[in-house]
Amino acid sequence: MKHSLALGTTLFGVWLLWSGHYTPLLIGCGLVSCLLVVLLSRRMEILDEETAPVHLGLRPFIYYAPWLVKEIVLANIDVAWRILQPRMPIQPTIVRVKASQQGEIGRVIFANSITLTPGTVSIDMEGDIITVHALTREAAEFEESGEMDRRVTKLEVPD
Amino acid sequence: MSTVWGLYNYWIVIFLMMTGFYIVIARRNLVKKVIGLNIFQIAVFLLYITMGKVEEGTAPILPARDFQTGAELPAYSNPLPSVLILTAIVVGIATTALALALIVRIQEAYGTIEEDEILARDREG
Amino acid sequence: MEWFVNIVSGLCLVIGSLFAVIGGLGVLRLPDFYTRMHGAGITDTMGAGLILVGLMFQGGFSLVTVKLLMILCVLLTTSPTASHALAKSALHFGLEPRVVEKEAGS
Amino acid sequence: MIQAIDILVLALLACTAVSVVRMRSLWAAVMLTGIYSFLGAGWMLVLDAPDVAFTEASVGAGIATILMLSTLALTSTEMKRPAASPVFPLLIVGVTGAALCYGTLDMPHFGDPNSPIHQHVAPEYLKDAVPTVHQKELKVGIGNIVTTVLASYRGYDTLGETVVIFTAGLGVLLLLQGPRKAGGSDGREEGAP
Amino acid sequence: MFVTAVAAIIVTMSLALLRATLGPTVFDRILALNVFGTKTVLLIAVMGFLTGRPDFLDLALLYALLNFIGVIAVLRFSKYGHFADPELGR
Amino acid sequence: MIVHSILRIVAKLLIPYILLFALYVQFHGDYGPGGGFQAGVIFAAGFVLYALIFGLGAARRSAPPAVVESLIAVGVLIFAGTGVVCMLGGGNFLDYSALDHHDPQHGQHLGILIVELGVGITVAAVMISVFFAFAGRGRIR
Repeated sequence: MKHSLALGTTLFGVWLLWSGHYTPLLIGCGLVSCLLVVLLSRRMEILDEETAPVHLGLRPFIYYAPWLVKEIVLANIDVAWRILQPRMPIQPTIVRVKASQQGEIGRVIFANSITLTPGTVSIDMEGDIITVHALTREAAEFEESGEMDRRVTKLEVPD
Repeated sequence: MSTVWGLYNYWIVIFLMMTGFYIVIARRNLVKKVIGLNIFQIAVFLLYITMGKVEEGTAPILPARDFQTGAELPAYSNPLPSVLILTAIVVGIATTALALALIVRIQEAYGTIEEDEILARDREG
Repeated sequence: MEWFVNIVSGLCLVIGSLFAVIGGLGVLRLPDFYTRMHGAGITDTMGAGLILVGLMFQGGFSLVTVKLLMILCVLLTTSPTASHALAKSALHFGLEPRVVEKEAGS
Repeated sequence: MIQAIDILVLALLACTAVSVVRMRSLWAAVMLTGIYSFLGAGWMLVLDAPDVAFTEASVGAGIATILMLSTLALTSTEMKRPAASPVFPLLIVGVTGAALCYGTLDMPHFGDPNSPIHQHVAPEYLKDAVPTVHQKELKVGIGNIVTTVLASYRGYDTLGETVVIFTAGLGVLLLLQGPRKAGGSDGREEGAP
Repeated sequence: MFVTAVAAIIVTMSLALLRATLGPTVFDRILALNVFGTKTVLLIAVMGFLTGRPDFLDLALLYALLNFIGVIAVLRFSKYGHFADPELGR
Repeated sequence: MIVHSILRIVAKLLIPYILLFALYVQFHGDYGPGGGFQAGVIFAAGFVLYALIFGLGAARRSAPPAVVESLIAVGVLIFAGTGVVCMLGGGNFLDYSALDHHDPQHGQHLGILIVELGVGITVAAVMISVFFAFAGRGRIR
């Protein structure tokens, strides 16, 4: 029920942001649509804490996103520089990283962050071991250092 | 020169149509033929849309104001080709689905979707 | 103020375009499939991100900006997922990544 | 400048079409068709037809590729080499194309506001008809002329199109949901009706 | 500057198209398709501003959502060769 | 065993928004680009994504084929029925002004909305059942 409510509220907010026309008819249509979508999601059995991750709150946006953006920009510049050089100084490497997150969604955030950072792509995930393909040795070492892992884990457990 | 640029769209569209046409008549594989038909189909859509464009025009959705300056835009493009093609696209995908269903049945009946093999099997009786 | 916003958004657009083209070059030039994914990563993060941010500056405080933000969010969610799924099935398909030995010095 | 974009996108479309012809793997051909449809939708947006672009986008990216792929899954993914020589088809295509190109010489130029298509019917829809239907909306300041024409002025046409889709869907269901002829089920039809 | 962006996007598109044509593996083509989809989203967004009517961003959003489905479908097909098994999600 | 958990979770996150987007397109056909045809296809695409990730069986359980197939006809009936209601109201077939005698504009607006809904239902149902039909057919060797 909590998840239905959370999803429904979010969906209605999104509808209002998309719509831009606030007549009674359209807002009514929006309410009906949100209700229909929530009912369908329940029917599809996709409505749980993974669809509406209320327990994470706003923490990912406040603590994690700025750091991630910084990392992405730095990695981008590095990889772009390597691509532009005629000889392309790359050392493709494969490393295995342990994900210390408890929940599935934390692991998903971690794996997607790895992929989002250019220079590293998560190519497999079995249990809590993520296989990472890195373009350079430095990128591989950065992943092995586990800083990203710690930061994602912090999101799950409030201090 | 103005002739070339004024008619460029039509020529490319004709080129696309002929590409689709070529696939339909030169390839023996039925799925490939459907792909050719699709290319032909989209080329026809593009031909219609090209004709609907008016210079300096904007999409036929009111109000036509420039987002930043707020100025009224001078003209609308023609809505009629849009209307005709909009329905044609969805009908096109429905008929493509029908063609693909027929191909699946042909595969099940003949064991192949190559045109010449199907004809050969038919001749055998 | 107007000119400042214009300059910032112009810069974002130009740098974003640059990164998009570099990523495209990477997709074309890099030696094997797994390394090409990194090139695609550049176009998807920095290229798309900066171009959309540049457009957001142009949009100002309006629903247009909100929509651009949503597009960015959707792109940043789907593109790594698609990449991951792609790499995973390539790996299971048996496509071996070309790697340098870990011990060998660079 | 719109014209420059137009030229570039069309050139890309032509390249894509040529690569579709050259692909022997049906797989790759289907994927390039997807790219072709992407480009087509982008181009329609450039030419002020967002509604059509929307439809093409949803159909091309959402459904067409998937249907083609599921057909390939049921048949075969490789095409056999064309047996006949390509000279005869090329000749036919060349002659037809040349005739069509000759025909375009009489066509109005791209974007010409005085071309015949803009002289009849459409001006009535745009100037006279739209305010009467959407007078209230016009005062608020909104109205999609394409939808108005589609659903109201050409309502019969749209009803017909809907019935065509209905019939096509029925046809697919009749063809594919019937009892299978040979071989029988290989156990994959879990949850079948 | 919008023009620069459009030009860059079209250049990237042609590079991706080249990769899709060259292959060599199926996965390279899918990667090119994915890049192409992202570029289409950007092209549509920038075109909206270029013509002064960014109300049509819905289209870009649609592409961003649907491109994912296309890639997943292609993958699913390449992996299993058919659509009937529920293994992918389990 | 959870193999593709990333894919599953992201799909779970996305599917409600795809469906909502389809409905948004459906109801905003009067104001921006969109309408029944597009909305139907997008809605079906959302279901297709669900079927791709969670399997055809799950998709068939959440959208029973019998219901979907009857919706095909329901959409056409809504469209044609609107026309008949117009005739009962004293107008011509599909002349929506007859839906509201006091305010023909409102009638037109209402008529377009209902008709688009019919189109959307038909298109979505056709696309979903076509996909089910293709995907559910096993291969013959």
